[in-house]
Amino acid sequence: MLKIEDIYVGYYEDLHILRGLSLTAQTGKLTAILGANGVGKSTLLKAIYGFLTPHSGRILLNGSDVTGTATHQLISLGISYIPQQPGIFKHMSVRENLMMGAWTFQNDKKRMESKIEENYERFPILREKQHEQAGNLSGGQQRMVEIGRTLMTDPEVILVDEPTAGLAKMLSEEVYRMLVNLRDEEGLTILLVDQEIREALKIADYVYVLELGRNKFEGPASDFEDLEKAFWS
Amino acid sequence: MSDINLLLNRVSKRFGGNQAVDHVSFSVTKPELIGMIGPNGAGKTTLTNLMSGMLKPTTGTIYLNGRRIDGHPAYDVTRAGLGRTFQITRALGRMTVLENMMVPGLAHRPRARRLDLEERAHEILGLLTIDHLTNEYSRALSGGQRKLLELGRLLMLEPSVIILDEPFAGVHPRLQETIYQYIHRVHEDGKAIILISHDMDAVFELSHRLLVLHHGALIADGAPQAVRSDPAVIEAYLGHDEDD
Amino acid sequence: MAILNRIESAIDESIGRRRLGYALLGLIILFFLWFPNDASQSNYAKTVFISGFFYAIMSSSWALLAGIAGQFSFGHMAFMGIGAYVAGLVARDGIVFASLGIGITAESFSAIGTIIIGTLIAGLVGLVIGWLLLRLRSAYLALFTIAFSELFRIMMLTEYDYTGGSNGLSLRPLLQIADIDAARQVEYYLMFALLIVCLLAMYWVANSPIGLFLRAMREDEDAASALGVNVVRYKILVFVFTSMIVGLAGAIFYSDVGSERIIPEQLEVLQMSLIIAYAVIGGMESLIGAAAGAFISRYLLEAMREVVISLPLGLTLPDGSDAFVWETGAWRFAVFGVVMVFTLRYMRNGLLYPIITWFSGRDLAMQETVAKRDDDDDLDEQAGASDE
Amino acid sequence: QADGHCEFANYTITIGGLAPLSAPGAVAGGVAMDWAFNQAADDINADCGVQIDGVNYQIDVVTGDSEGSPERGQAVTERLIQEDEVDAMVGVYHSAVGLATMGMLEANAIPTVFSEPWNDNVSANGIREFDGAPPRFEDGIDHIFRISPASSMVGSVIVDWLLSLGVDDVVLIVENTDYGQPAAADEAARFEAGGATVSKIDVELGTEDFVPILSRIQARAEAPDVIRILVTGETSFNLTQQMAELGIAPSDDTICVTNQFAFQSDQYWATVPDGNFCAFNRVGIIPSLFSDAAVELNAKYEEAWGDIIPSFAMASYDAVHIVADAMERAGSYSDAAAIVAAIEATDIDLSQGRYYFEYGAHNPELPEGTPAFMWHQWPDPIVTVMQYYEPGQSGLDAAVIYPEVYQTHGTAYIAPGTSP
Amino acid sequence: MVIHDTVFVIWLLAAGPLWAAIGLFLLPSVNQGRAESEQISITTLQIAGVIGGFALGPVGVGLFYFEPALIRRTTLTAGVAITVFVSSQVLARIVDPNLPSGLWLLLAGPLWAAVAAFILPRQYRAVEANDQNVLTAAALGGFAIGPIIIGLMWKHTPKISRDWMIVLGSLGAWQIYTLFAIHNTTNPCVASPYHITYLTQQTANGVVIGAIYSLMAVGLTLIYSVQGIVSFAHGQLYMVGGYFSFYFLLHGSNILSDITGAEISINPIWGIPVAAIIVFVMGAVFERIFLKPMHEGLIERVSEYAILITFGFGFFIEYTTLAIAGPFPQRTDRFIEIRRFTLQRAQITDDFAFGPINIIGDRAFAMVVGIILIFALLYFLQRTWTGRALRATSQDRQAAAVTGINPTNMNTLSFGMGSMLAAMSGAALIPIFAWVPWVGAEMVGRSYVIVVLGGLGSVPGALLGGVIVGIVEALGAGCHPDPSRGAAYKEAFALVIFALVLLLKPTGLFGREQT
Ligand SMILES: Nc1ncnc2c1ncn2[C@@H]1O[C@H](COP(=O)(O)OP(=O)(O)OP(=O)(O)O)[C@@H](O)[C@H]1O
Ligand SMILES: Nc1ncnc2c1ncn2[C@@H]1O[C@H](COP(=O)(O)OP(=O)(O)OP(=O)(O)O)[C@@H](O)[C@H]1O
Ligand SMILES: [Mg+2]
Ligand SMILES: [Mg+2]
Repeated sequence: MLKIEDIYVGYYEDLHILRGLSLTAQTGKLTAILGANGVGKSTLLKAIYGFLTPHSGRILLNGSDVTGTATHQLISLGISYIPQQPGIFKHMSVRENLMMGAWTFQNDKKRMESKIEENYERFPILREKQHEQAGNLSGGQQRMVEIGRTLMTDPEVILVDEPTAGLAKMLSEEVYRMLVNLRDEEGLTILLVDQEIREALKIADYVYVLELGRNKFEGPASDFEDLEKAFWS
Repeated sequence: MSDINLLLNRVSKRFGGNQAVDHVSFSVTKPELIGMIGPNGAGKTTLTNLMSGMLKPTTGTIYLNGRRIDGHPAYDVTRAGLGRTFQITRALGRMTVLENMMVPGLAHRPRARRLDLEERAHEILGLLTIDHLTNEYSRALSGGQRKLLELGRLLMLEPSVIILDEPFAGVHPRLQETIYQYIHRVHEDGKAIILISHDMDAVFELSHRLLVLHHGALIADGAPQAVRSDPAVIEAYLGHDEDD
Repeated sequence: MAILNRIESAIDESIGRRRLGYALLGLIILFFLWFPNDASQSNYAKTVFISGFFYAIMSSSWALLAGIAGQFSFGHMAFMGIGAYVAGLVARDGIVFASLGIGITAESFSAIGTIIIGTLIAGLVGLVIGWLLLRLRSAYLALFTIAFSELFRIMMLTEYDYTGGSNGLSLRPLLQIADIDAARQVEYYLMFALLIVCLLAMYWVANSPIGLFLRAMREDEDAASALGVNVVRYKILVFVFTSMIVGLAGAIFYSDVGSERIIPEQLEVLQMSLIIAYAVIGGMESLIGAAAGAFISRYLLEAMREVVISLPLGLTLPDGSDAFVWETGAWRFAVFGVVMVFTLRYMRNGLLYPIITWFSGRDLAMQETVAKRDDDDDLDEQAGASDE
Repeated sequence: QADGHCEFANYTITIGGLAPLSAPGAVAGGVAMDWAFNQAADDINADCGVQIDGVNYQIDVVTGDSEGSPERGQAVTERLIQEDEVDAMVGVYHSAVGLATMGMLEANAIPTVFSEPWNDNVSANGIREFDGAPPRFEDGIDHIFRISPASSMVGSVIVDWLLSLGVDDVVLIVENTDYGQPAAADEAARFEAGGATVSKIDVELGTEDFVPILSRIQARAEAPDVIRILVTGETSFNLTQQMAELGIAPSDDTICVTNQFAFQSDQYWATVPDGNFCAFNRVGIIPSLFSDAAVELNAKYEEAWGDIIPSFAMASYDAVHIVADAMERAGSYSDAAAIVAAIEATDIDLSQGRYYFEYGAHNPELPEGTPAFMWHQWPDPIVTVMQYYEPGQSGLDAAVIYPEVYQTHGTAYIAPGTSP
Repeated sequence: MVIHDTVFVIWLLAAGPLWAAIGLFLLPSVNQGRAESEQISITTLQIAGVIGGFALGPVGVGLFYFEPALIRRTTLTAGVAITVFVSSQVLARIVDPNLPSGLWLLLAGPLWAAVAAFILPRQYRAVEANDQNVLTAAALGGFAIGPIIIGLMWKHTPKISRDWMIVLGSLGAWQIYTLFAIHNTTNPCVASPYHITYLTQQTANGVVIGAIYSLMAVGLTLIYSVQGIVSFAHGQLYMVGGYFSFYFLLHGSNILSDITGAEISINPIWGIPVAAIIVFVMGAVFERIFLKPMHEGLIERVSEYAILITFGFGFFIEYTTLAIAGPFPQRTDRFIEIRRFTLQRAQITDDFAFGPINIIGDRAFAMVVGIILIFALLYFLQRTWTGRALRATSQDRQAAAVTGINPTNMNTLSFGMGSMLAAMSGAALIPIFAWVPWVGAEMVGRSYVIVVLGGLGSVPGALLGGVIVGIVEALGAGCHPDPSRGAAYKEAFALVIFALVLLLKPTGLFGREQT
């Protein structure tokens, strides 16, 4: 369970983007965070993931305080992050990209191989392209590489920021299906930030809607049937 | 006001293997409010960059008010009468808000008296509700305030065509209201506006005409209602549920 | 502290900081004007000042180029050298177009004529280099200008038949005053006047629309361009302008005003680095700061050749002397490097910046806005309040 | 300080020294000169200073850092004159500095003894900057003397030696400086007058890798008879070493002549290892003729720097003595005219030998054919050619091979692989 | 023909059939993946392995192994170079020396380069063709074949590949060489019966010294690739590396001699790791204190800040060293006792002779050290986890952090390692050159040339760039028409190339396109 308590975060000393935001992502559930552009959704994920240090407030993972933990250590605590800006290593091969996902257990060759194999099963196209430079892949394929790389570590919690932005319809459906799979079959806790409201609502268990750095609405996904009201007003 | 005549003819841009803009053609001939939508990465910003001279098209031609402007440096295009804002705001950080306003002011009318320009700048800042920040370094502004500053700078230029790249992103509803007013006002002044936004409500509310980009190609160009029901657009961007 | 604050507010209320600043500046200028008349000062002190003025011109014009316009050039010394060398060559050989069989003999040029030609050629080369540099930014620009200036230096050194090689080239003396004291006096005022003129010219440029455009260009070249600033023109312009300033300063300085001859060693990267270091230490975004930085640094480097620490109370060392003498000659540049690094790291705007901002009153405005932000840290209210 | 056995007057005679103590000047040279100035002052003071009218005056040398730049040289000279109120000047390493400071020294009437600049023009009366220009010193040079050789004087010895060995194909490798170029021009003219063909190669000081240009020499159909290196400092060591490594010179075909820096045997053997028996020219007295004074001075230098004393340190040391001696004879430390007259009449034995000045106000007419630089020039700087013949040999033990009068091993050249 | 036995043996070890065999088996088996993405067939790989191994030994095999893209270009370059050389030799013998230079200026040369560079990019844009690299190709082509290139490219507007550039560039070189051969008949590069061996000798000089240059440049490029900054303290770190080695050897052998009572001298090879460790620490500490804030977003205008602050650091090091070590030149003992490897001169016909070719022993040794270190570095970067992490950080800091890499440490590591490489090349060269505190200045200028030529951030680029600069300097000094000025302009040749590359193709040979 990931719990955010009343955090204040900003990019500059004196300007807070998030102002007293709280939310909880239940274990094994998919929690969606929605909101207009720029309300601070990505900022929230960056704060959880240690790129930004909260001015105040706490971040709790399964009850223990992880506020201010350095980014590179979070992964060994079982949190992974898929940022909004695709972050693959363009000048490395697909395989090497996946290997980098195994950084935290770099000496366990067997585990690494089996995880890579898992990813190839998940995205067969990656097997075909394993020796290609990742930078030469299409946007969607790059997204696959990124997701695959994130899953190498068997995270408990993943933070996903607009995973389907820029993906073709077919692919984006695939990605959502995969998120659902991860939740249902592997029991992952997922915190999803998305602009594709409809899709997100379809798969989410619980939803938060933000407004300029604060909570606006929250509730189970079923509460958000009336889309127009909840979001576009 | 001045005659508006923006014409794009099969404009393309490639980045390495990525066809960011794919043979886009359209024209703007009257002071319309045009919305431009499309998924992330569809090429909207790239197209803006091409029109404003920040990038050189790989192929294709662009005319503005009878002058060919593709491949011309940005300042030339700006002088020809096309102004734009940036999706990721580009305030001139270590200059004050007033100085930020004076740059386009003086660039556009080098012979004007400085005091007149300053007066005009104050006026515009007042309109945009950020006049209390006049002497503030612009790097100290909040995201929304930066958006407003960018809009303000445009007015100093008096362009005939304005491209607004995501003016609402990261902007508080109150400020959004200000921007709405700004758009209406500029439109009433007889300028053509191309509005790029992911905010469907705003786009549908404001625009008279809608351009839809997908994978760099222009897949629809027409009245908002018509576009809204265009199957290709639904497939690419709006999603099926829209009309369910 | 409290007293300081009281003094501060007293000043704010009475004459205001800015005016106090101008008054102080006036005093400094008066000091410089009076200095050579101080009978207790030797000609050498004047010489140190003269070269101080020269380096102040070099550093402040570099500050205009790099600090204000954002063009990180290492070629500044080369442009100075072009001014001086061209003046010297014209004075020696005149201008000859061998292929056309026409030419102007050296005798027909006065010293001033050679200086003007030197300045113009420096500007012309600045034009070409500025144009070539349009596409290059930051590190690439720095590297290119280093290459340019090294090439120039090597040529001056190697083509000794034309340039005098490492013996250097003497220029036509600008002032021919037999009496040394009088000559030094005139040289002093000439160089000081040149500094003031250059500073005023640069100050004028920096505060004109051009200066505004240059800063806009430094902040964000693309954005400036999109706002209608002709970045090509201003980029070239700033190169031409600063090249002409240093070309002029070089041509005058080496016309037996500060030195009797220009040598290629003067164009070495080391010399260029000193100019940059002076500007950095003084504050590279301020013309006055850079000029003062250069002047003071040169003075201190000169003074630091030997540090003598007198022992108090008539104590004596075992060897009978009453002072420690630390031969800092070899260490002073090392110390200088340390100062530069720490300035950059901890006082990015130069050591003089706090003083300059205090007098300009800018920190007042900044305090104000921070206070404002603290008051209503809520964006809504800010936007709402100004809605009315 | 009162050393007990001498009573000193209150006034201290100040002599200005000029030497490059920081980059871009030749710091190594400057440091040695600075040492020599102070050593001379110490030695004079230990001997009760300068005695004028029965009063002992202490002497003090203030060294100014020329940085090897004429501009700095001028400024520092001015400081020495104005602030330190020097009574006389000595020193100067770079000719460009010497040329630049002459005007000021003349104008201020400072008796000056230059101890290291080699440019012919430094002591030449009536020098012109370029053809057609008026002479720089219309009234002549009154106050400036030189005890270092003019480049032309050095060149003649080397050239005479080589011509006497029957050399007719010469390669000159020359640094691009005020020392190298004039020296090369002079030597080339002499070689050509002697019937030899000369090819000249310029190099930039500070270059490390000479192999490409040496390969070019090596590629000639005929190996040259001699390679003469007119390059100073560490650059000359690199060049000498690479020549040997490539087997170009010294070899059976080719004689190698490097410059006087090779006399600094510790530095030389450290940077040019494994027995490279280049010949080199030596300015200043040769070790076998070292007077007691020279031996003593060398011992002090070795103690301070762990190497043999270079000639410019010796000359700098002597320069201070010449000035002090002239002051004693003039009976004044401040009367420039008297001191100059006394220097002109110098006749004194110092570490480098007997000093005197042939041409000056006392003998103003330079005979036809005597070069202008002989004015106020010590005519006898001994210039010899020396050669090592054992690896790691001290410069003091190196063989003097030319001129014949000084020969120590009875041979004018020690071929590689042989010993005298 | 007399060949020193040592040379023969060394060649056998360093190149020759042994390495050809290794290349034959190694190349195809290990690098399939990369080769596939470059579309190189196994046969090509095998051939490249054999040829590369035979000619250049481990260098050839290694280069091809790590950078398969090089294979085609290398073969192409070699082929064109040979053709160019032979044809200009032939031309020079049949053409009347009075005729061509005016003709050449009319038919090709700089004028046409300018014209082509002006016209062609416009034409490409007009017909909507991809105008990437057109400027460079047009300039090169105009220089080489004048109006013909305009016709060719105007009509067909072909896509400009690197192969085009190589061919056009070589053609330009051919022009110059031919003109040279016709006019400058006393020049050893074109005239003497030994000119082929002379050229070989100069090329060898260039390769040997160039490989050492590369080692230093690689450090610079490594720092750039991870941190995006150019270190202006690199020359001083190189210098100080030499001094650390020197003092270590001096004191080390004194101490050893004191202990054992016998005269013991330590081989300078041991100075290399010592200097490496010390300077690594120096660099790392400096990075932590002064460069770290850059990456934490605390500093505006990062690249300018980096230039200035590293510059100040270098300033400090140089003058501190001067104050401590003094201005007197130093040098350590040799690495090996062999002075030089020689191929003796042999007259074959009147017109053709072979040799001599000399390689100085210590340099050859330093070159081997340099090459081994560079390949060790390449291995480290390509095949170890830390190396991958470094590369990953250089490509995307945030993504690297997300996978658990600590980017701060990677920055420190990269600056430390870059500095260390400079120090290692210093320690490798102090047995070869007389060492003074300002010795870094010349060398660092060259490193800038190399990294820009190779493409900032590319390690193989730096390796190749070093060799190219070495060769250009050697041939420049060796072939300059005025023998008296050739050496004085040695540094200038590289600077000219540098300026041209910066102007025509700032991304260099292997640089990534800037985004
Ligand atoms: N690196 C940054 N520096 C300064 N301000 C930033 C930075 N990144 C984001 N911001 C500002 O923070 C605010 C929130 O941005 P954030 O990226 O969190 O929005 P978001 O909710 O993720 O929007 P979107 O749906 O467009 O991704 C915006 O006003 C933005 O301008
Ligand atoms: N300078 C560049 N170099 C390489 N690729 C680029 C560059 N600029 C944009 N692209 C690519 O071009 C495509 C279109 O990008 P663009 O920014 O125009 O999209 P957009 O429609 O504005 O998206 P968004 O709604 O997210 O702003 C993307 O795939 C992007 O990665
Ligand atoms: Mg976001
Ligand atoms: Mg966009």
